[in-house]
Amino acid sequence: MSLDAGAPPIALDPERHAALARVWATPRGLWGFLTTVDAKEIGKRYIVTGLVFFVLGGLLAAAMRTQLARPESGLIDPDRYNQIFSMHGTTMMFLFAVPIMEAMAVYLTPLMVGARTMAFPRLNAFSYWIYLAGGVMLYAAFVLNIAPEAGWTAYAPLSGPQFSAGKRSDIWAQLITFTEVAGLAAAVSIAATILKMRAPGMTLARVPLFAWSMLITSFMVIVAMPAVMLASSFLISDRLIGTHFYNAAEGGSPLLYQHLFWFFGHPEVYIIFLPGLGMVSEITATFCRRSVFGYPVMVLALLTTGFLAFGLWVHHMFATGLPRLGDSFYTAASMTIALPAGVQIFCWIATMWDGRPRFGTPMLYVVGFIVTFVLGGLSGVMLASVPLDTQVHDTYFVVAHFHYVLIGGAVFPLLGAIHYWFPKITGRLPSELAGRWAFALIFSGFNLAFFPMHLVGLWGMPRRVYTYSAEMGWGGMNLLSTAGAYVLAAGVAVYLLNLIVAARRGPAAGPNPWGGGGLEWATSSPPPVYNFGMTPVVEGREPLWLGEELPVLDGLDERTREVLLTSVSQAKPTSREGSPDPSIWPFVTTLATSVLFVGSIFDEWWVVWGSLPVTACVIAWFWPKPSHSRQVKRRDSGIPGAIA
Amino acid sequence: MKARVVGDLSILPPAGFRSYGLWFWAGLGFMSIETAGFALAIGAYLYLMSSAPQWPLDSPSPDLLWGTLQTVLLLASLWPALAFSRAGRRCDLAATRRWGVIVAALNALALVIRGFEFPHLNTRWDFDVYGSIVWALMLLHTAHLITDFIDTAMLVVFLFTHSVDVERFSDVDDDCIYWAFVVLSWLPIYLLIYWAPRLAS
Amino acid sequence: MRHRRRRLGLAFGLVLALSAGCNRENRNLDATGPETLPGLVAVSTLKPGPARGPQPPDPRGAEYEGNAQHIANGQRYYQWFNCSGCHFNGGGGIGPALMDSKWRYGGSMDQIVASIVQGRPNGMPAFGDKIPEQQIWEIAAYVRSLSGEADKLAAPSRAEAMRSTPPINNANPQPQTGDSAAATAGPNG
Amino acid sequence: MIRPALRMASLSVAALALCGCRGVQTMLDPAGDQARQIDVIWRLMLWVCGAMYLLVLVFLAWALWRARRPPLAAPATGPTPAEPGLERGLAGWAGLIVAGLIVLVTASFLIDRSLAELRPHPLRLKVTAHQWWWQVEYEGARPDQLLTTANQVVLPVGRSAVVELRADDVIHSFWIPNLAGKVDLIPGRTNYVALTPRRTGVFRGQCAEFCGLQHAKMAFDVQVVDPAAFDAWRGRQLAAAAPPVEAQAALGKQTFESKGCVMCHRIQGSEASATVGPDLTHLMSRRHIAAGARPNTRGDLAAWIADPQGTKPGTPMPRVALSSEELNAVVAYLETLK
Repeated sequence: MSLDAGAPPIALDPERHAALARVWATPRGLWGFLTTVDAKEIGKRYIVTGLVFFVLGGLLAAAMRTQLARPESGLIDPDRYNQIFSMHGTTMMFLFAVPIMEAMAVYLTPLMVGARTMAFPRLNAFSYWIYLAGGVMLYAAFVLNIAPEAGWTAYAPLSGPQFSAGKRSDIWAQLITFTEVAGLAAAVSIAATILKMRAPGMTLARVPLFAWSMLITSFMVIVAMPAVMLASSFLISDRLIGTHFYNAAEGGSPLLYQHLFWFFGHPEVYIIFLPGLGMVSEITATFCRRSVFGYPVMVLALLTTGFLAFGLWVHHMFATGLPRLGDSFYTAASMTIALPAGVQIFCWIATMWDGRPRFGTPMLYVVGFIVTFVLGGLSGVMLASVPLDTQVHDTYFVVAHFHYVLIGGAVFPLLGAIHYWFPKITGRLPSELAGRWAFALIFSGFNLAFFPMHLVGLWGMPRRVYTYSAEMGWGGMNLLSTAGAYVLAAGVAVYLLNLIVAARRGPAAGPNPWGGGGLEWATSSPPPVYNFGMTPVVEGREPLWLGEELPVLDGLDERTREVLLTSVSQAKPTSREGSPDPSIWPFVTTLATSVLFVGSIFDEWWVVWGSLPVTACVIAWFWPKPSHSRQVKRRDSGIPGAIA
Repeated sequence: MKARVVGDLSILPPAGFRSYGLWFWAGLGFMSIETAGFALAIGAYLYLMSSAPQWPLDSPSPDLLWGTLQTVLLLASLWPALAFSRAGRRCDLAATRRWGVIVAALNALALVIRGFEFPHLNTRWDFDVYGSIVWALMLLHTAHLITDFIDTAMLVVFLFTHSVDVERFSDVDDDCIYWAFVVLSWLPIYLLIYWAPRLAS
Repeated sequence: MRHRRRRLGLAFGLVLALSAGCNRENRNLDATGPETLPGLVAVSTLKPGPARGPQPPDPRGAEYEGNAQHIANGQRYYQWFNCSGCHFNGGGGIGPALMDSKWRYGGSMDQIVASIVQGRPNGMPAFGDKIPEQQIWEIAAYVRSLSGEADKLAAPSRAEAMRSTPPINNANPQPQTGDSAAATAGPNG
Repeated sequence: MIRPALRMASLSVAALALCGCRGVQTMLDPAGDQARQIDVIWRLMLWVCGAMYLLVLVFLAWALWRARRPPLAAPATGPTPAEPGLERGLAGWAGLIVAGLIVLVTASFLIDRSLAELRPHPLRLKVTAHQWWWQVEYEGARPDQLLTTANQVVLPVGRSAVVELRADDVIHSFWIPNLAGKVDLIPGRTNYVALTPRRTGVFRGQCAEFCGLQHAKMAFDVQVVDPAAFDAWRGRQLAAAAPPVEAQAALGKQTFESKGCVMCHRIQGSEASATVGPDLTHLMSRRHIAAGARPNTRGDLAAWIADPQGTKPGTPMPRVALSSEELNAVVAYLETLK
């Protein structure tokens, strides 16, 4: 399989390309920027915004580490420190981790399943805009000293009306509404794309593993996110109109908040890390020149993880004094989830063992992922035991655990994946040397920063403390952690600089620089605005590795935006549907919705009056455009599903 | 690697009804989100009820009249909705318009009755946790009544003012499915809000 | 002409909201200044002879009244120092009601502080040397928010306790008679 | 690329070596039945998980070492000759994981059950958590023998104690790592924790659930003494404070009772009887003041009273306006409260 930098296999001849490109083009200038529905355009913006929030969250973490480097350091006062660690958690979990995984899916899913665009392009655009509005609101509040201060979990009654004065916890609760609406919108769009718009022949057994992980992540988002929306809506109504959901004196219960929050909270961390598994599978297959060993076992493991994730949220509440027998059930459930993870680890290593691994930078991140994530997963098994958890819960041992599984399990695969798909997204190759340096700094900095936290946690240092006294003996390890944090920050800086420089001056990357097997490598780099002029037919798991020729189907309309719909399991072509043109309504609806959300913090009547402009925007958005079947004027007989 | 054309997709019909079109899947997605939301809110209600010494805490149970009237109306409206959907799937414009007006009217009536239900709940959201969760469940369902009313009304206006083809008929069908969801999601809420206090005491 | 004035008003309102926003949220954890008991505070507008101009209000009044943390602290001290013993939860009982707009000795911040520091006839004890001044200002801020005349954004909706008053962050200042007012709020509020 | 794997192994071995270190607030130095049992499950977990981790690293290293074989002509998509062996390996690995998990779940459940055992007639304490200090009460034989102290728990060695945990404002967490696991104190709910100290000595407990501005400085001292010393301590604590004889202390008492101190604190045997703040009747018997924020020395006491915000920014304790001799007098008076 030569590393052909020449013409991509699916290139249309020039005039058909020009015609189709004009149909699918995004208007230029600001109007185009605000109205685009091109999944690639939105995906790029989503990824860049996610990385910006990753850097902001990282700077907040650096501030925390600088404060904790020495005991009793008066660098940051407790109020500012509480805002900083709450902002760090909220930014990383709600503004970086979940959105950027969905952003990668928004860009890559259509390309990997052979579709021209996402299922609901305007909903995608709305998802990005409402996510951006939430991020802007949170950081505007941080500047105005109204940032959240009760942690990213914001337990009641500390975040309740009496103990969190002012509008800080309201801003947190409203940010949840912003990011969850964004997450749900993107999840519905991703799930529909994977289920209904796969290339003909891509049966469920030939769906790429990244697409599988995104499908399961979307189902988890759909079921889990309403829980945190309820928890934060109950919290904000407690704080603004005096309801009693978490007021123990009037029948409410602070534990209701924890149940609702963690019923979302634990699936959330799997929502963050399942896409990471999908990315690892893709990178491993390409760099070992072998399809991933045990594909059905991998898919089954993803499904099991997705399903089990909803059955073990109480392991976050072992210290709240719930009945011990109930806790033991959650011990068993929490430990069971180690089985699918362990099986997947075996399959990746088996793929390396049986294939011929080449250690490009993405592959380094896969090795780093395995080394780091397995350690984090095992410390997770330790935390699953009720007696042990009562000792290490809410200490720095837990901080070390979840950084190992989140940074190790999701950020390493993400950094590898961005490096891996960067040539496809920008058409330019990032430098390997800078990539290796970045990996070395990130890997060693990460371990230097977070491994000592295991020890400090065992030595009794609680979580979320703005300082500690000298005689506790935690000073040395904390200093080590701070040094490691700076090295990690340097590594991330090198990584991002490498991409920024490569985006302008990197060598031109052909359609398939790494010799990958997926459909996304069948288009040019960067792909044309319509992704696939002719729809590929899939006959195996890695279509580009099957032989010298790629079978394609022609005939999709070239005068209007048309996409092919296929059946769910066998991906047999069933019908053609029009894809919406660029529209300003997602952006305008976001403005109206943001005004409603932010206004309702300051006066609850905004919910009533603010919903009128939102309704008007939604009506204008969904007001039917000239229908596709009239535009195409093909004979309407044989409409699937009609009764007559 | 070269591309080899092996077939022609232009013979395929335009989008069809139910699962053959993308809109149905959007409706399915949002209904599953709302199902998760309803289920968790009902879970919260039961959680609070089980941990309370008595239920309702210290206010009378809601009056049965308006709630039961609402349930009867919603269940009765299922038949016109079914007729509306079948007319749509037969692409019979006249019947679709007629049933559309009826379903929209029933939806409006349901909203009016809901307006009467709220004062007869006999509690306020800021009285105690019983009042809070009852109002939360009622407002959650009312939001869905309102969104479906706007959706149906918009569709009916479009049916009367524009020429209609298969996409719009499939919209009619999707709207009926969403209305059935709104009705079916009301049943557990009705039992909880109106009958749980009576059975619990 | 009218447009420009309205636009100016809007701009000024926005600036006010923003600046109030900044004051509402800060926690002023630094050490408090030296105590300066309130000087001569006029508690009533009736006075013999030519009417003198009103004295300038104490600057701390606005600062404490609009700050959410001070009101929250005031809410705790109101319970800790047993103000509820006589004033109940704001509806009044042995002591006068605090949730209405009737003030026998003046309802501005420094008048309330003067009432607390100096005490008042019919049983209001003098807390001047008993409660440190910053806490007196915070209790006064809470009392102002009870009456509904203060900045609603800074007031909490309720306490983590039995429901005693309708949510005070949207309390309306029309006169209410004693604690029964809260009880008779009834379902339609 | 073996470098990262090797460094990881060396770091984890270092962790194992450090297990035995001493400390006043560490779970690695158990001094009570509960902590010892948890230490058993900790070591079991460490060894089982460590072994599994090493297995993964070995397999990974082997796969990386095999990377030196000549590259493939075309990527392998169909089944390769090594697949059956790998499938057996997968089945074995899954079986090993299931076995490991069963061992760990069973051990965890057994130890959990033994922790929940109720010892006969334990010593009863009540701890109420406030925003940023601990109120500790010992029930006596008769109702008037209720002993109230603050930020200090004294336990007789060998005898089990059951602590009734309540919170007055937000959620806190009662945690003495050397003696037992943490249990949250949740408003509107009563939790219990059992402590059975087996070694005399001084330990430290700290709030482990984020509870606001001063969550970091909300600790309490734990002294485990032999039963005779415990009864003596209890007797002393039940006694009211004797009125001071020395002139400056008497002035201090008079200042204490006339200024703001009396609105929050209680000193049995004096006019001050408010229970909003910590009970100061036997302040000098405590090792730290301000919930572990400062040691209990004359200088620290004066600094804490003069400027509480300086030590614990955000604490509800106000700065009472005292002249310097009033301050010295109050400190002298507090020093008499043995």
